[in-house]
Amino acid sequence: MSADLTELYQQVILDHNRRPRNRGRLPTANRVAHGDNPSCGDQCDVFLRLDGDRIAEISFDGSGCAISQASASLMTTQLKGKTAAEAETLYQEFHDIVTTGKEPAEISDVAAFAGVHAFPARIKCATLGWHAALNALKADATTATTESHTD
Amino acid sequence: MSADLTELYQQVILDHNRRPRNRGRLPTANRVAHGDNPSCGDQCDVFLRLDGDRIAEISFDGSGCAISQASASLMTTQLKGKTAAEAETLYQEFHDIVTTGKEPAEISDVAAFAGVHAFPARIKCATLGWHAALNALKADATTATTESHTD
Amino acid sequence: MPSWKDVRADFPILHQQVNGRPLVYLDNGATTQKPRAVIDALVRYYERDNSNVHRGLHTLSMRATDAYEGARARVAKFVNAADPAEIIFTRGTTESINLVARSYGGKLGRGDVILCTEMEHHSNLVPWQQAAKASGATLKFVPFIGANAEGGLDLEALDRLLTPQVKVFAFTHISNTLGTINPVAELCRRARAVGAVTVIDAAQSAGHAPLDVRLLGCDFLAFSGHKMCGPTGIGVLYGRFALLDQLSPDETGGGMVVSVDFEGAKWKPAPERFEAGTPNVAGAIGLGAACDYLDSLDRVAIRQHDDELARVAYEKLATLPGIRLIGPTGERGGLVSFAFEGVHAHDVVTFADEDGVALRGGHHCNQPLMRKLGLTSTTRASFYLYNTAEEIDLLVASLRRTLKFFIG
Amino acid sequence: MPSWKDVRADFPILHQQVNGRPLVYLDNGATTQKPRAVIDALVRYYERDNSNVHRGLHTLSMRATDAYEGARARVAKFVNAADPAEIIFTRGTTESINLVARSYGGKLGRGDVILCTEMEHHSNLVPWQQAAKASGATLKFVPFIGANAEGGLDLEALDRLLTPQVKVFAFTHISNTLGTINPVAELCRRARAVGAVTVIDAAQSAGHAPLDVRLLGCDFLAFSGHKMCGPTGIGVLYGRFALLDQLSPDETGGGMVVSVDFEGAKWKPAPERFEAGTPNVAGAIGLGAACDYLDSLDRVAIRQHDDELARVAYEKLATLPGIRLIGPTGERGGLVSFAFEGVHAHDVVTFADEDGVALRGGHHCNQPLMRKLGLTSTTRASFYLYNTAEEIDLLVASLRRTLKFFIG
Ligand SMILES: Cc1ncc(COP(=O)(O)O)c(C=O)c1O
Ligand SMILES: Cc1ncc(COP(=O)(O)O)c(C=O)c1O
Repeated sequence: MSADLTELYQQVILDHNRRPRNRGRLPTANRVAHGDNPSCGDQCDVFLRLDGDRIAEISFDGSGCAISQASASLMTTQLKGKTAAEAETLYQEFHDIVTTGKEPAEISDVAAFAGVHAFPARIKCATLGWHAALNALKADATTATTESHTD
Repeated sequence: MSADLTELYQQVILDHNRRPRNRGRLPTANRVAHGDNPSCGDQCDVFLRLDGDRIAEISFDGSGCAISQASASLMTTQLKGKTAAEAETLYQEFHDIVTTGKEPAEISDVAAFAGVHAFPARIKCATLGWHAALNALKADATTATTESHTD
Repeated sequence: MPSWKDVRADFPILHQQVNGRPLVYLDNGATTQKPRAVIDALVRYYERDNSNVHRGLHTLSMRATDAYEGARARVAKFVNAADPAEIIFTRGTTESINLVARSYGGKLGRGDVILCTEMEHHSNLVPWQQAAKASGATLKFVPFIGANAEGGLDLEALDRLLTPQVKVFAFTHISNTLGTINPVAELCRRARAVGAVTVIDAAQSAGHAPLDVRLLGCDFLAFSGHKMCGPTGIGVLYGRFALLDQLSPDETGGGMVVSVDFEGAKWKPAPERFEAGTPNVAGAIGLGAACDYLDSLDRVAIRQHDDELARVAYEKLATLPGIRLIGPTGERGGLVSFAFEGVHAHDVVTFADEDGVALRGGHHCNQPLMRKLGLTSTTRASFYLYNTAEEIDLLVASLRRTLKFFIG
Repeated sequence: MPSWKDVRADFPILHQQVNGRPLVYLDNGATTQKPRAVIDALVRYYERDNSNVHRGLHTLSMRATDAYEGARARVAKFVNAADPAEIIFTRGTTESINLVARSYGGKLGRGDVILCTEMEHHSNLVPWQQAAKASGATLKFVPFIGANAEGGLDLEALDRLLTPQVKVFAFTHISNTLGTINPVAELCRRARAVGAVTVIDAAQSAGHAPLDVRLLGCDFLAFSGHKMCGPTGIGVLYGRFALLDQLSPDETGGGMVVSVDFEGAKWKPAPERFEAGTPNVAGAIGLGAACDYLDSLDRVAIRQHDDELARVAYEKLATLPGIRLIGPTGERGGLVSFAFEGVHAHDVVTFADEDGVALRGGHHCNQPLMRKLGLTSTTRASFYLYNTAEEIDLLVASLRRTLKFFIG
């Protein structure tokens, strides 16, 4: 049934989980959104300082499994400095990786998430932080739940 | 499963069904009650003229299967002239007959209903008119449903 | 075209004697029998995959969730819904209608009108009476035409009744007492023109004919698994997503909330919002198997088969002395209701049972309709894919015997 | 004393491999597995007796009705109810509680108090939030004692909270997250003293211990078939008859009315008044078979077995580094919840699954409780009659592996 767990818990993921980047509440944030994964209780707040259309600063806070924490951490490193449109594109790429397992053309840390596709129940974990970030960009302070999005 | 139907549809029952006694609305009634058998839609109104504690006149009206119509018809012939207490006793006897199949000690037309006990689904039919009559005696104009009584 | 004789072999229950005679099951309007494939799906689930759904991350729970959500997708396909999220699993038609009547009914108020028809089953009538009482809305009824309701719904009256005040129009697809097939697409079209939300009671049609919610253009549609070869305790409410999304939940509790604190809760979107607590997982999976089974036979063929049996039955029954046949004289769903002068339905059913023939007698949860027809009960023979023309002959022979006994 | 090894042979699902390892099913708090006897009862019903109930007069319908009402009587005996009419069949605990919260909730008003506890499952919390909102009543909570809720309910606080304004006191028998066994008879006694109606959530106790509603002295009691070896989609609301008899129906439709006209309807008495539409007939019969099965093993023995496993598990788990064990340190129901410093429940469950061990991780529909404990999720191992001491060793070994992977 399940593939080998080392496929899922790759070194990059374990590293981000142990030492999350950009973790905490951003004092200068002018956008914030909250994400919930109701099936397991994972939560993720994403804080942005938008400078015009560009993400000048970003952080996340919350609690959840290794996959969701690592994904949120990596997401912050990916989105910093990007425009809303660029963020949307990056999310699409990430979504493709975790749902199909196809690794991206360019070498990138997000490739570590390709193993998720073999564990469909964990796709929601991997996308929780991204959903919250996109919602924050839309200045939409409503909760992002992974259940109301089609992953 | 079912006993022979001629046990159920005895001659006395067919006769009462074809030529019901005391059928119609009693114009002089001072008591009336309505009975329903919700499982099959049978209905029975019983009209009484009580003279003190005694049933001076009685009639029934309604629609239903041969068992319920014959039973109501026979019931009117049994209760006419009886006191409320006597009526209650007669009902108990009748109830014993239809639930156990034991024929009464004295020769009586009600013995024809002994076959009902082999058709438990029809016990409600056989007692519908009786329930309405007892409710009418209690000056209780509420509907008698066979479902709210333990048959 | 399926071989209807082979179909009988799929249903274990049919191969038994009742009162010493081969069972002739003609009570399909009440509930249908289950093919081996549906029974096996239940057994397989309990023997291999049983687990709670949604909240689990272990293998069995993922399998159970996939099977349950797979059943939802299967049912969505069965009625051609645009999205599996439009399929809510309930206990049956009655609960489905209660759900709409309460959730959508909560949006109604004084001055609003709920429109039903005079031929509704109690389950598509009493919930609307309750909704009207709770909201102050008025309940009105589209009448039917003819002393035996042979003329169907009065569509001219409908036009007068369908005012902009009408917020809900709830009607049956096929009448369980009359056999009338209502022009549901047309009814939806007219309702839409005044902005009324439509609720179709498809209890008698879901297992008997192709059903396409987008072709019908309805907003809600309700049906029961047990009337279409599925298990008991499972049914469906289809709801157009844009509408569902606006509705408050009906029952509340585990599984339908995003977050809860001591003060209050936030709801998940549809369909979860409407499925509080552990659902009937095995029931949903069995219903999915029933959809597969019916589609493997082809629902167009099933409709032809059932309707043809009803036509033959209608013709043969019409030759019986003192019979009154109810409902349409021409096209009808797979059932026939009738009443005899001088012999009560209850007695007819008892005699038929002695001959192994299972019929239903009574008001069929249609008391107001019965009263308008001047009846308190009818006898009903209702057909399904495993019934045969020979069984109709057995029915007619049994009825002749009954008439002979009571009338001579 | 049953031979617990033989008991495993009764459950077909247990004899399979998951991820190449023998299945160790420790998610019984979510749902239990089904013995052959229950599966067979379903098959037998569909193969021999299936028919609609109550409204039928033919042989199959009488058989189905007898079997359905027989199941009601069986369940009445299972909880020692005075009368089968006190047993209402529902989909499960959640629906049972919704039914009381709406029907009894309809009698509440401003100034009234609904009392719950801080350890309630969402299904015994959100329906009361809704009832409070609808009626204007106030919802209050009995707190628990201790940073890990190890002290159980605060009975002194209860005495202060149980004022004559309290109209309903709803509480769980066994907490599905903590394993706490509440002193329910005592809670009922105190509630009765102020005239409050009691509602017991017996979801986690019904299949695990003897249950006697008259000994407990409760007014309502709710449980689910699927958590006690029974089928999915069936549950029970027990209600004291004198109270049930005063309640308005919840859902309406066919089968629960005495008479209906276009204007309104008259209700049947309990239990029919609360069972609108075709019920889950097979489900009820399967639940009756589950009662037979559990009583054949003896519920006192089951309780000892489950609680002993939980005791052993608690002791062995306590030796793991960085573990935080939740709930009572002494007597507890057959489950243990725990959290690790630095490893999330989600990851624990995924690793355990690779070892064939089925656990649950999350908030267990207990978010407010979790929040008070300062947690967002725990891992839960919950035991039942087919679990063994060896399985606990497999659990502990799996957890050690997980800790090694994440913590080193
Ligand atoms: C037309 C119609 N509507 C509603 C129902 C109610 O269905 P259920 O009892 O499965 O809820 C029935 C079946 O009895 C029916 O025939
Ligand atoms: C304590 C408790 N109450 C209520 C429920 C809800 O039961 P169900 O989902 O069967 O309705 C559960 C089970 O999840 C439970 O553990």
